[in-house]
Amino acid sequence: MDFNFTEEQGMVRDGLSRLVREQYGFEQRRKAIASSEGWRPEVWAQLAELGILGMPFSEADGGFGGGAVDAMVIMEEFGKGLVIEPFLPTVVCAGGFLKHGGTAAQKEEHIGGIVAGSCVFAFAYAEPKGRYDYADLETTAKKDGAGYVLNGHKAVVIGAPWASHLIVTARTGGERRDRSGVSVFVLAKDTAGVTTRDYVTVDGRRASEVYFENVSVPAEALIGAEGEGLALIELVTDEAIAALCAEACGAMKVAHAMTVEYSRQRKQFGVPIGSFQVLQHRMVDMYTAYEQAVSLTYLATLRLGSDEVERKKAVSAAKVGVGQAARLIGQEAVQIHGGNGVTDEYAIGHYFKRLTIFDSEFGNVDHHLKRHVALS
Amino acid sequence: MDFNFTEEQGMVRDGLSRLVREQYGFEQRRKAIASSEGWRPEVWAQLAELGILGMPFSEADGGFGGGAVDAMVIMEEFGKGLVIEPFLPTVVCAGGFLKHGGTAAQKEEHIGGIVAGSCVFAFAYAEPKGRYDYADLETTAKKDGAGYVLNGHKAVVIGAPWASHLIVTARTGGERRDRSGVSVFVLAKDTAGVTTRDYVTVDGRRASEVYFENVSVPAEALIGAEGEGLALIELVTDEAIAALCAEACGAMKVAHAMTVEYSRQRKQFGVPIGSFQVLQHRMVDMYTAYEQAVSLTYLATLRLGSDEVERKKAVSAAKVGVGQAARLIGQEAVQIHGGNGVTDEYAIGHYFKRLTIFDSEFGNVDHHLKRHVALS
Amino acid sequence: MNLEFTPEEQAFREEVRTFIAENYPKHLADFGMREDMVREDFLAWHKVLGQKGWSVPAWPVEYGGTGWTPTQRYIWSEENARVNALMPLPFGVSMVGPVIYTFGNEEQKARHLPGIRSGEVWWCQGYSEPGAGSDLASLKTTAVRDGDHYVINGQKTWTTLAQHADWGFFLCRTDPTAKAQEGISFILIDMKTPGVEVKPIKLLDGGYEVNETWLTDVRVPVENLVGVENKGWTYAKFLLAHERSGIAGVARSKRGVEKLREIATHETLDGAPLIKDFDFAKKVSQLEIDLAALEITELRTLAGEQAGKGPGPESSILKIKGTEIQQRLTELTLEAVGTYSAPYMGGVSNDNGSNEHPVGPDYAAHAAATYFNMRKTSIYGGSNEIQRNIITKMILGL
Amino acid sequence: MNLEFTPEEQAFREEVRTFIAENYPKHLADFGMREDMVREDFLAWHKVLGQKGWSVPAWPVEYGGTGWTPTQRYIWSEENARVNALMPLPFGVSMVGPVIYTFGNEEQKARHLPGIRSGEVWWCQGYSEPGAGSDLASLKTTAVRDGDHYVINGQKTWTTLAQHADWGFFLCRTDPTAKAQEGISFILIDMKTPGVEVKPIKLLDGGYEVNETWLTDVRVPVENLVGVENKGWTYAKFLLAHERSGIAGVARSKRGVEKLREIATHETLDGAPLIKDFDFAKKVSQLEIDLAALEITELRTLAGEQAGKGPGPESSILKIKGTEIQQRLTELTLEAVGTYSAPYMGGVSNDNGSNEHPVGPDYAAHAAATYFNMRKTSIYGGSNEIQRNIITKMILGL
Repeated sequence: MDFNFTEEQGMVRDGLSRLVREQYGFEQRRKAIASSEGWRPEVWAQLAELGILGMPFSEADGGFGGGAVDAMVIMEEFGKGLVIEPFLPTVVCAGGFLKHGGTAAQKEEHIGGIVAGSCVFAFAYAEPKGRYDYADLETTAKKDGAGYVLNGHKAVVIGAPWASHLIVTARTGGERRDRSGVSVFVLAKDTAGVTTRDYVTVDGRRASEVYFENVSVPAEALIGAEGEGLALIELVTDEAIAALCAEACGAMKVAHAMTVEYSRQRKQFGVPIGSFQVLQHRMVDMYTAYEQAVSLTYLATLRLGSDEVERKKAVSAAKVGVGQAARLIGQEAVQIHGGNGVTDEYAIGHYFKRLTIFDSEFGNVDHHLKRHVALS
Repeated sequence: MDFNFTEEQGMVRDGLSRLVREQYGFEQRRKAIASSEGWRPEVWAQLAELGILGMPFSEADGGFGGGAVDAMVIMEEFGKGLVIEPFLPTVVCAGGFLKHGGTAAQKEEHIGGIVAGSCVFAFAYAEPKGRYDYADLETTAKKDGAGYVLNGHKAVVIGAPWASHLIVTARTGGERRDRSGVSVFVLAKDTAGVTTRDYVTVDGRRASEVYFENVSVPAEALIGAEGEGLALIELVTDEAIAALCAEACGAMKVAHAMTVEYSRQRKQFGVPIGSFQVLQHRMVDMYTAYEQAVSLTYLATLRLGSDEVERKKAVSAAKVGVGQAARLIGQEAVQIHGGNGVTDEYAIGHYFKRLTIFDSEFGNVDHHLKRHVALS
Repeated sequence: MNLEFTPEEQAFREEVRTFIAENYPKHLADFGMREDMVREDFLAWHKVLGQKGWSVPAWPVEYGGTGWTPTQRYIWSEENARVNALMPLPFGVSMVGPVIYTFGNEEQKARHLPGIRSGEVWWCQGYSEPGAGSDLASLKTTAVRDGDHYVINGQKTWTTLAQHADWGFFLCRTDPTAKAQEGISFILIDMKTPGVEVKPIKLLDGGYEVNETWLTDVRVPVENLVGVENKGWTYAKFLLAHERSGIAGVARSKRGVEKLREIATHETLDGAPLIKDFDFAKKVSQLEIDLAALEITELRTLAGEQAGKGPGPESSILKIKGTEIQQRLTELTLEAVGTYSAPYMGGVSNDNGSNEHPVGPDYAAHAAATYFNMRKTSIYGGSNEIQRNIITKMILGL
Repeated sequence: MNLEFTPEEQAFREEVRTFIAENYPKHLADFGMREDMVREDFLAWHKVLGQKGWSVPAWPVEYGGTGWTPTQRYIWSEENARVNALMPLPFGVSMVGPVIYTFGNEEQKARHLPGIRSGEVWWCQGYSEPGAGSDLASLKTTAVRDGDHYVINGQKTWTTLAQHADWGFFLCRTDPTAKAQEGISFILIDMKTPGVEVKPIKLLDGGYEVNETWLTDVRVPVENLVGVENKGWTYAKFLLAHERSGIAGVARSKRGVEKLREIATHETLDGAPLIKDFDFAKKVSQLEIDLAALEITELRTLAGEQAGKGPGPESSILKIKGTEIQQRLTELTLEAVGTYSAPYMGGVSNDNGSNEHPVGPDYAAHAAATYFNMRKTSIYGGSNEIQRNIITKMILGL
């Protein structure tokens, strides 16, 4: 058993921490969100340069030989600065599909671009009626010669406005919600028949509704075996959840620290509000929830390579526990900030918003508690 | 809309309050529990004398024309003093079955005894495997000539050691857990074939396991129509729940007041512990929970005469809300009392124990939340 | 003790329901949290009620009140909530109005009450200051006597909808040497007076409903002082107690639970309506149970008032539970809409909100913004922590 | 970073498991909360471990410790919890022992450590007093020097299992003029000394596991003073930090959850096992998730210790979450047994408990008593409120 980070992980953390601190301040972030592009491609280029985008890929695939723990370290730092750039969809999700299910040719074609920062991915899996079930798909991919024709509508595809490529889930067979018949495709976003409606999200990112109208893709667009994509999706989304939990931990850590600091500065009735025992104990409960969330994130990350049941249980446990902590910490941080907590001007509200939306990504607390029960 | 008590209800409350205060002190109660009888028949006689035992019966039936609100007033006072005497099984339960389902002859035979205090009832409905489902019965009543033969085992029959009579539920037809086929019987406890194993309960009352071995009862023992007893049981147990909630409200009121008072007296770090803001706010939350519990008890009591769905929803709402309040207040009261809270010597622990067992009577929080969902 | 309404009360309910159905502005039907409200929208129903004589039900009859019993007022608010009506804002009707008719002089009554009743004049409240949130009494804004004027300087914050206001009522320090709660005066200010500057504060939901208000050498005639100089704290406390009645928001939350059930009927889980999922339905039932408890608690308080007891510290319970329920309701709504909680479709009262067709279902468009916005309820009007302090002192006696 | 055990650690686990299987007293198998324990039961496993040299794993090797790594100690406690072993009581092994070998003189070490290791001598702790619970430093028991003796007078309370104790370690005030935490000394008392009187306190579960202890003119030789006179508070604090390690009770709670699942397999709802009810299963899953989080949190703390950091204020988190989980576990067990929670079948450690066959299933017999008994865990060892105060000060820096 070992809970230490390697020297290399420590260096990644330090480098990223400096980048976020020096170049990703609250005002810089705000400006980026308000800009027409909505993100900072120059930061993305820096991440590529620092090797961050290639970290979780094996050296054989052109990466730097890191793994899930590295992704955790990276996402935690992103969470601290509320970084909006699409590391999760590009590196963790698309990268995950390519690593676990891609052919040599697919890896060859895409991983280099990801590592270099020239290829940006979005993961189009959610649908308007599907809630958190990856198999509840209306999007279809019909066999057409050697290739496929895609039709459907994907909801709230995070990072799609910035993406050059998409990973898309679609039904190639079976009935809606069947476990079999689900397939995964990779395609360029500018493929004919793909249209998007782009918008800002409440937590400052960009997303799209993505529509597929008779979109023809070649056989080479299929990742993994036709109709057997669900297990692959579950594996990759479990990895994504672990990474997302790490991001939430970073955000919670800062939200908690900001709140403690605010309570030290803000005076009411002639004393700092941090001297009121009621607020002290509530900040202790926030801290305890944060520590428990970190532990569950470690557990999920370290179990990603375990057998399926162990992996899913640990990941669901983390999504439940981190989700509950995120809610508690977000709400309490705002409450202790008082009126200032509900303004756009104070950073704390933005942490609260990110921590709120976290719950609805890849299945909320209820969904994962159900999955945990089903596996117990 | 009217939330006032009548002058008569006020008098009953005052009289009972005096009786409990003057003659039902903590030490007197403790002595009664430790005695071989385990209760105070002399108090029972006084209750009869004061008209308490006859209060909820109509004048035509030999009572004093009160109703559910009167039962609420009475039970609340009992709750304040943790009175163990079997008003609920005798007056509310047995009385309820007789009022709502009894023939003129059955009323004639039993109500007088109840009002006079000479007849004590226990209500034998629970079974070892039935959890909170009144229809999940292994006890059977087989037709035998004009009468019936009872066989079975009833669990934790509160007040049975003191009872002269029993109300018993049994299956006269249908399959286990069927809604139809459930019947209700009244019989003397000394009927041949009835045996009991008596014991103390953790909250200081007495109860029995009651065994029926080929117990013959006449046709006249049947209350209501054969096989159609479930609706009657649901009505009477809803009345019992409303009364039980009132008892819990009385106990919570005292537990809260004791805790506030303790926090005023007990000093730590040179000041009363009631000056610590954390404990203050927790006592406020206890108070708020108590007030909400009182409101739900009113609602349930005043809806006992409404149509079935309204009645059941209100009663389940009360059992849920009062159950949650009872848990919160019981646990917090003990915690704030510190070490003294977990001793037998301090009264608070005994309130905690009563409030704990309350949850398991006539269906716990989960059971009634489910019933509320089913009716919504 | 009973829960039934008298035949007279039932008839009253019918009358009210008919009146609302016939007169409530159609374009504001089923008003939720909306980002595109303008001044006229806020005042529309108020003006109709003003003409009917129903705009200030709780006021004494001599000042234009209806003379309704508390039960009638309860029925009135229930019927308005049933159609989710946009009610008159509280700043005039429930706040400054009662202060003026209780403590003001005849000139002030004559000058200000009619505009409040009719909905012609929009009021705002200048209490909080940047450094003084829960600790209201530490306010620093000063009013210095200069001939027959006060010269007022200071900064107020959280002045709700002050961007639309004609008049404001302000707490100012008139005796700088007095102890915290002494030396404060209650002064009415015409918001068009030179030196009054209002700057909207953007809230985290993206909307603008509160403001910072700067007062720089604002000259206000002394006749705008209400009551006695330096006694303003008394009036402020009086107003806070008044403000709490109705703060439970029971009728509106009941309508909110209905809407939540509708949403959960449209949303699906495993191909079935979400409301059929026991796990979700249970949370809705729990909310309904808490709300039922709160409703009876409010009615019990009302009965106490009807019996002549004034609104006491019990109303702090209504504030705490009422806002907890409102927040829980928006939280469950957010949960119900799932993935479509993420798109940003403008704030709750947002002057630059998008008018595009929402991404996702209509009911999802403002679920997140409403959830964010409602976090304020446990902070404003005396934070829930302050309410607990009040109960500690006034009810527990600690 | 990984969760795997090394081959050496796995081999160690095998060794430990085999040893326990072969040597753990059969009559104490799967020890739960039982009312009929006698002194010899409590000491049985301790004595076996003493002979093996495993009774005080955490002690320095020179005093009889095993030299195990924290991971080995974790494996050791896991394996014991797996069979629900009745572990050596902490008063000697984890409390007074470390104080003696750290602060005591050679005579004290020679005299007392062997008895603690072997399990021959039973120790109790005399800290709390009736007026001083969380405020330990306000204690009033005095030790007055008289020649080569201290004369001790006072009253201690919550002295756990003192009715069986041979020796006790007591905090006494040796300088009545000093400030609260000064002037306190750490003194060892032979419980058979004249003037020591122990009276069991009945707890609300009906059992007797704590006592009131009166000290009346108890004459104790000065060589029983540990360390320096008036510096006892330092040793007491040292001991409290030591006490917290293992307080999370993770391994034992894991066994408890297993038992809860067994119970819920036997209990029925609507004719099916209770554990198949989603509502109940969800609560068990939530408990398991909280417990998994706590386990990793404890392991992280352990890793910190292994890296040389001493047990810090983080251990307060272990105390808070550990006891919350233990209490929740007993609450769910109570819920699972339903109706049969009501019969009283004796307290948790009760000298007059009934030996009758339980009413209802065996697992139900002590469900209520255990639930009642476990309320103590958030009160003793520094109440959870005190733990929150510690975190406020030491971690949040407020």
